Amino acid sequence: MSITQILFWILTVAVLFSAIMVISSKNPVHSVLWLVAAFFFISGHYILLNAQFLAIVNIIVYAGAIMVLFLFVIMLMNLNKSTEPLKNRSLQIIGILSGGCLLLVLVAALRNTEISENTALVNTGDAGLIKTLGRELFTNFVVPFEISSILFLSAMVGAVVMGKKD
Amino acid sequence: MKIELILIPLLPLAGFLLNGLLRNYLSKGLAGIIGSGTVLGSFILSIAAFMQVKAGNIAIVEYFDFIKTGSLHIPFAFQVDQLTAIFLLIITGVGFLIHLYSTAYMHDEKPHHFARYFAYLNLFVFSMLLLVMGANFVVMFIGWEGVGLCSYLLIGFWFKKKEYTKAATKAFVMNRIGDLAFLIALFMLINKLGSVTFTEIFTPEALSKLSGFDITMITTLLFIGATGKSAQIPLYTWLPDAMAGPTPVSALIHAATMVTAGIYMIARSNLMYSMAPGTLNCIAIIGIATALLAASIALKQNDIKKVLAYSTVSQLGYMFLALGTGAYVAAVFHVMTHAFFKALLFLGSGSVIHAMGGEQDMRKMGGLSKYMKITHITFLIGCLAIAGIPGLSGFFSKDEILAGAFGTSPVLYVLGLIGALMTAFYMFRLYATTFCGSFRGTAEQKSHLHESPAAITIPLIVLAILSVIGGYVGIPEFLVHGAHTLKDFLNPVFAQSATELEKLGHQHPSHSTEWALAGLSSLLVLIVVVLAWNRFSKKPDMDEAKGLGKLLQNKWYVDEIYDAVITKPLNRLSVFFSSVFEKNIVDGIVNGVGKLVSYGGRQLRWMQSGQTGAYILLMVLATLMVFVLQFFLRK
Amino acid sequence: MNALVLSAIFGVVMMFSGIFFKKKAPVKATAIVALILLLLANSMEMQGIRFFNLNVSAFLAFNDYALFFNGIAIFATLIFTLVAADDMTKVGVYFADYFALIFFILAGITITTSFTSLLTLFLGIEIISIPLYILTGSEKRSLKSNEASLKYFLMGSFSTGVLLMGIALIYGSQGTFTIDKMNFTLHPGSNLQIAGMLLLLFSMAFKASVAPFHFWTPDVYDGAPTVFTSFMATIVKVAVFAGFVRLFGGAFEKLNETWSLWVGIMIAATLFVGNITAVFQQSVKRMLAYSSISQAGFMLFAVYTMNDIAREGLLIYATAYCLATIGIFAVLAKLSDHSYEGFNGLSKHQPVLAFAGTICLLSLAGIPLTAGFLGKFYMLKSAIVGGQNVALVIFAVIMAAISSYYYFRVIQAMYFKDGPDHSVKAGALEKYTLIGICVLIVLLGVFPNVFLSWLYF
Amino acid sequence: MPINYYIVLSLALFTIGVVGVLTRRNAIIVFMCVELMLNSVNLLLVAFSKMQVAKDALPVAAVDGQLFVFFIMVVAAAEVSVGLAIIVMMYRNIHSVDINFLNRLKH
Amino acid sequence: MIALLLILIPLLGGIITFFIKPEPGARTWSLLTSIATFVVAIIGFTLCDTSALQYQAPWMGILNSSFSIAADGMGAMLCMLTSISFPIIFVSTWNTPYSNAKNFLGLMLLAQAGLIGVFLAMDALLFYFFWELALIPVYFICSQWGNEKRIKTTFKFFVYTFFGSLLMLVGILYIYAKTGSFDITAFYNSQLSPKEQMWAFWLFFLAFAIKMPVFPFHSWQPDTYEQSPTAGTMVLSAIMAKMGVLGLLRWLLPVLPVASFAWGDTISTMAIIGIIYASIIAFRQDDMKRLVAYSSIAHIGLMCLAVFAENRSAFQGVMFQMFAHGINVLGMWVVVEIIERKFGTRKMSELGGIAKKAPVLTIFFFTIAFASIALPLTNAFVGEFLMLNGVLGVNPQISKYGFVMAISAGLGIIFSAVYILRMGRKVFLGETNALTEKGTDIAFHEKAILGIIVATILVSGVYPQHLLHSFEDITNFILHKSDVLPLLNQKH
Repeated sequence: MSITQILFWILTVAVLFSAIMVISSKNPVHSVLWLVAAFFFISGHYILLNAQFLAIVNIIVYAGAIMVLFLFVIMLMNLNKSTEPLKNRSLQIIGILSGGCLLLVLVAALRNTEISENTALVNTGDAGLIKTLGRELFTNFVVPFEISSILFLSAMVGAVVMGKKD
Repeated sequence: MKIELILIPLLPLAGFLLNGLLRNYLSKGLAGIIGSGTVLGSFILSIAAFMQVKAGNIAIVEYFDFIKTGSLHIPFAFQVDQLTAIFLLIITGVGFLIHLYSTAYMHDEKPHHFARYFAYLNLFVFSMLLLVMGANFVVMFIGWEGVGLCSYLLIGFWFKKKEYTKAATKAFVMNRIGDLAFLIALFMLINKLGSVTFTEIFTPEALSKLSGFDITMITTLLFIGATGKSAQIPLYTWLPDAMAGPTPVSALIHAATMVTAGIYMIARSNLMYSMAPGTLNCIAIIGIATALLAASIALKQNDIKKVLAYSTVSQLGYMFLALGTGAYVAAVFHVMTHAFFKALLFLGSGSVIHAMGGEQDMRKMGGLSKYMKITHITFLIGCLAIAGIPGLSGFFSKDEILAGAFGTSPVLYVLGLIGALMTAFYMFRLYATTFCGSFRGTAEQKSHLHESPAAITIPLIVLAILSVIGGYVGIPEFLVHGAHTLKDFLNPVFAQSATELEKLGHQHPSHSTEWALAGLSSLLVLIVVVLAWNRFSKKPDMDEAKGLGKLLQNKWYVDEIYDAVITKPLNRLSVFFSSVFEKNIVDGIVNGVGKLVSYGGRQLRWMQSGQTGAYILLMVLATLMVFVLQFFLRK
Repeated sequence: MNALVLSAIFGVVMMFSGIFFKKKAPVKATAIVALILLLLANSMEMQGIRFFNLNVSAFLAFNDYALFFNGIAIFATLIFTLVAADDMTKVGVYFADYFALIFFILAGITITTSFTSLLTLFLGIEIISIPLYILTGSEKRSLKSNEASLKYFLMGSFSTGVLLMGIALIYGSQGTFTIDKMNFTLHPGSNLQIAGMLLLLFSMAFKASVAPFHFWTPDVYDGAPTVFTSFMATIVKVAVFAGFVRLFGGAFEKLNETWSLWVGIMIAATLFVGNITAVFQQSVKRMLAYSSISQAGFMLFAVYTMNDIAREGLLIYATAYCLATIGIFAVLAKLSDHSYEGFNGLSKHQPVLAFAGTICLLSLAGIPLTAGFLGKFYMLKSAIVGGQNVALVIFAVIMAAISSYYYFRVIQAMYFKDGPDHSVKAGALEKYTLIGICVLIVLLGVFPNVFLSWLYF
Repeated sequence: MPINYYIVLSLALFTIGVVGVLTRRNAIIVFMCVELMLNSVNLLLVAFSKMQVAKDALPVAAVDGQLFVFFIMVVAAAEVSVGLAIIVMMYRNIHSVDINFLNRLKH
Repeated sequence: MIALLLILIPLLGGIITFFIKPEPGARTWSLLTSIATFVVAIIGFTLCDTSALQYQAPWMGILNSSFSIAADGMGAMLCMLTSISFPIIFVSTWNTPYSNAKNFLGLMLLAQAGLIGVFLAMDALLFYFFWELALIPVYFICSQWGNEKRIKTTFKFFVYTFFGSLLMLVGILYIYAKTGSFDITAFYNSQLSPKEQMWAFWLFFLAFAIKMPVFPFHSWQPDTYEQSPTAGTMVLSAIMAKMGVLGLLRWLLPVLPVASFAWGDTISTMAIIGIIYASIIAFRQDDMKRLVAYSSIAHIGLMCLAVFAENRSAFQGVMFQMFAHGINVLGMWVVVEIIERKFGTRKMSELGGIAKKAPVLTIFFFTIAFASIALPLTNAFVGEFLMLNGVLGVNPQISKYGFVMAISAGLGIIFSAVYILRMGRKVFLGETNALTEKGTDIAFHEKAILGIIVATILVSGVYPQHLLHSFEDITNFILHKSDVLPLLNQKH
């Protein structure tokens, strides 16, 4: 059992645990924090897969920017105490059950597929290095890159239209 | 020839159009002249045609194609042979007299109604002429329905009276039932033989193409048609009600001419019937049954016209008896004589009613002989004739029928004789109560009792003479040899069927037996006449009938039975269909589908609960289902 | 490419136009001019005149079909602007920004109709969706609008997640996002690609509001400001279908026998839910939402029977559907009362509106000699000629018969019933545009050749 | 690492996200769960991209996957900005972010 | 060219009518238009040769459909019926007030264009188009100018028929998928397998059955007739009902002969039930419109029955009867319309004794009445004679029950006498009552149109041969196309 495997298992357990905590904790603030934790562990997986760039971006953008944004909003609405009354049990049960079934079905379906014997190459390979990605991004992927600028523009306009008091 | 023949029906048609369209502008006199004049014209032409036929040249003229599709070819054609010629004379001759009579009888009507009356009458003559002149069944059928229409119009002539119009409708519908059978028979002929032209189908070769079943079927259907038109069981009940029409109409249509259409039709297709012994027997039985039934009802009627109506029915029964026993000549003969004396009787009764100011109940009459001589005499002659007193026309024709019946089976003869006796009885009951004894009407009626004008009496006289001498065209074989001129005249029409009947073994009784029969019947009739005369000339039966009498007075309750068995159920069914079945089943299903849809719409709302969570849940479940089916169940 | 770049630029222009012009009229004018230019640019590209010669083939391919769809979308937007611009002013103060967003959406549409890589498909759909969330919620005071916006956003982002998972699985099995490079082979254990394909199917179905993923549609269409509802229901939906056809006709052609069954079931379900539920509605706006679902069911035939008739038919159906729906929504926007009673006696007070509405409704109901009939005709034809099962077709026409029920209820209200005048005055320009729409619908219905001959330039 | 591990892991994450969406009523939490779903996808993509490397298919394939993840993050950021704006607006009006109160529009 | 004119004149005339503001002007214009159509029809069908009666133009080429119209014997006759009916309708409703009459008249003319189109179309898609084009205006007419329950009733009628025609569209498309063309000849040569025919048959038949209507698809009809304005009712019953029959003869039997043969007895049974059922219902109707409506169901039922007898006599009879029934029922409606306008009611129980006040009207009514119960020397007699003859003479290989069917259908003749005469008795005969006391006789223009109708009835009743002859070719053609006996014989 190599170190990477051990790390993998630890990270996996941690991710799943914090994810579950996200959806189960009463206090919104807590679930935000758990989500941040989950993102960190996912970044850990990225590093394990030698995708440093994504790992960093994930931490900066997600855990850093986005989650903080969430936190702000929640604070702003001072939902920090568990204001949420329980959703009626039956629906919850159904939700959990159907989710479980979905997982079961997907796993059962995808367990042995055409790629099931393949492996993901861990802690080697330069695909995930900033150098490679950067070159790709600004050469071949420039079109979607520019397109995403439209997306941002519209998001910006939207945020203004929505947020501004009138 | 072509022109003369088409003129015979066209003249009355012209009269119809003139009177009908100009009815508001014509004076009564003019209308009357047009009405009767046209008929007189066609009477003269008919005589001409008769002469032609007598000279032996039978005319078959084709005018235009009525219907012609593929192999089916129905021309609009006339055929004038001996049989037709006879009927032509009867229709136009008697018809003319009755037109003449009507000019006086209907004189109280408003001018335009007067004109309308003559228009209808002319239209009737026209259709009747089509009926007898048609060279094929379709043209005959045109006339056949045409006369039905006219009888409808004339029965309902006084259309303000609801019950009259009801009677008219009844007559038309009952005829319709017969007509349907007639039509079906036609279709069978067309589909089996491909033609409806008499000269083409009434040949042994053609008829031999028909199977026994077919021929029986066709003849029976035609006969059903005849029962409708000629008021036989079971379709006779319309005729007594038809007396709602003006009396001359009853005389012309419901005694002399239209009702004999059935007899004409069967006589016309005699060959076919001779080939269908089964049908013949059935006709004989129906005929005699009708004769007895109607006669029995007539015994207890008090309405003068009702009595005559039922007597007509029973006389028609005799004619069918004759047809059924294969004595076609006798049937035609009786048609002729009956036309004379029954028209006479009706017109006489009309004259009486005229004098009585519309009163028809003979219990309110009596002793009229003093007031109206001519009517009285002629009426008496009529009664004697119909009763079959030897020497008058009725005797000859009826005797011939009875002889024919005896030839088939003695039972028929006996029954026929009983019928004859009943006839004698009720006729003289009628005569006695009307003319003998003392007047029982109101003083006011009594005040203007008078003999009718010439226009009424002349036809009476003429018809009286005819009903006396009319019989001598057919003096039976056993009296004078070879004096049955009618038979000889009609021979070409019936010759072929005679041979057919030989096969069936219709033998003619020997002269000696005929002597016996004739003697017997005459004797009994005389006795009955005397009985009735004495019985009713003193005091008519004023008292309320009971027991059998009541049954007879109420016509065996046949109308009521029909009403209960056919009319009422149909109406109930109609109400049920329209208010229950149509609404709830037929339309209900259609609306039900609509309701179902909107119901479904209302039910599907639960999915659209407005809950985001629920929506997503449903989506997830759908996804789940698809995956399960796709990966684990679908191979 | 022309349309894509220009629409992005015009979006920015509109943003600033809001700052330069204080009045609304010039903004509107700018928008109209911009749209016309856009249309010209697009048709120029159809003629082969390209302003930008970049090699984008890895991500975008502007073939005729795509360009034609862009043309339809832009044209429809132009018409939409002509009839609905004034109503947009009632929604909120950010008049110019709405136009900016609309232009960005157009950019997204051009991407969605001409993607060649799942990445661009994803981006395109997002560029369409995100502004739509905002437009839906643009009536900030109205709770309905807020609610609709939030619902739309939550469910939309959820479906985005599903979409991405699908893409990921496809990538796992194919190792690429480029459609041309994929080659699917059906063999046991090829579940990865099938699962991915199905997930993509579901998310596309969601965007196209196909049952059982249609639940957002009635609520969102009902809650959104009427003008934007008409925009969403027509132009966006059509674009999504274009992408749908492109995806399943192109990439997933080989998996045909796998998905055609599910698509068939979806068609049936969509038609059923859409029509049956629409029958019950009391508000015309909501009825139209459901009717748009049922129309989607018909358009889905194009995906179901992947033949040329269907592709051709989708173009016609899209045009007809856009014209008619924009028209009827424009009429609806003029009314204060959106229930059936609101339409009572409209023919007396506003004959032009009533007439235009009638033509549009007839077209939606698929009455012959209108464009709508032609569309339905093509869809059914494609199904029958393609030899797909006739039972589905018969079911479809039965549903079409039912649809005539709720469309004609509006006509009845307008013509056969009397009522007070709920309507606000419609401007001359709008009226003329409405008449123009009617003329187009009828022309398209009577002489389709004129239109279709463009297809084979 | 066998690819299946990653598949199962990200599917598990994905499902957890779905369950969260299904069970929570707080709009923000629901939205966070969506983010979780997106991240599971990211993880899967990265894993696949490395699998492509292992299969030493054309190296660009691997890069594609990771760039895709990058774009997903971009979009996610945009979505978040808009989404939170909407939620805030909602909160302004009804002082709640409970999605069960979103039931004016139904049937 | 003539054929094209027949469609274009009413079409354009109708569109123009919408823009004629003053009511008298609109009325005159529409009347002139319809008369012009009539004149063109007369000229076309008497003087011109067949080449003038057909027209073909590329249209919708992209759908392999073309604008091809032609007038064969049947089409010509129905066009004549249509073009003679509309002037009569316009004149008879001349004094009937309509709120903004111009739309009413315009829609009427559009309907006429559609109807003529249906009768002439020789291309399946075109046929379908006109089929709907005829329906829509009539729907608008009926539900805008009808009686109080009009909207619901006519809407049911619309959805019902629309449903039927959509099914027909599927059928058309299905055959198109086999042949690749909508041309009628292509349809005739489409060799569908018996199995396909068996169900494709119903796609077409339902459309036609609902339109005619045949039991049990008739439930829309009495209500619609009752609720529509009489002008609309005239169009519906005098002409539109014939669309269904024409459909059977031109688009069903020759196209799907095997199925038509196989389903023959089923349909015949339905038709016979319809005849008797409708007649019995008609017995107790109090509303004249409903009575005529049910009688019309019975008549149409007979036609449907005869169509499936599939022999010459029956076909000829059906075609003749289409004309006859059109004219007669039109006359009936004119009378009903006049009475309703005079006395403000259609209830027989409230009327009576009109004969005294309006003898001319009475005479006309009774002539028409006797025509509609098929009295000889009226047009209907010829039709029913030939039809029943055909039914009884049906080839035993096609149906064994010819005799029974003929008799049970013949009951309809008896029943019709019962209810029609009942109507005549209750409305016209008897004593006048308070309502009918102030009745007057009809005006000149009404006399004129009724005169025309009666004249047509009698002329075509006394000399039907001319009309019958004009059906020869088409009859032979249909017989030839729908003949399945060779198939059967080779099978056995």
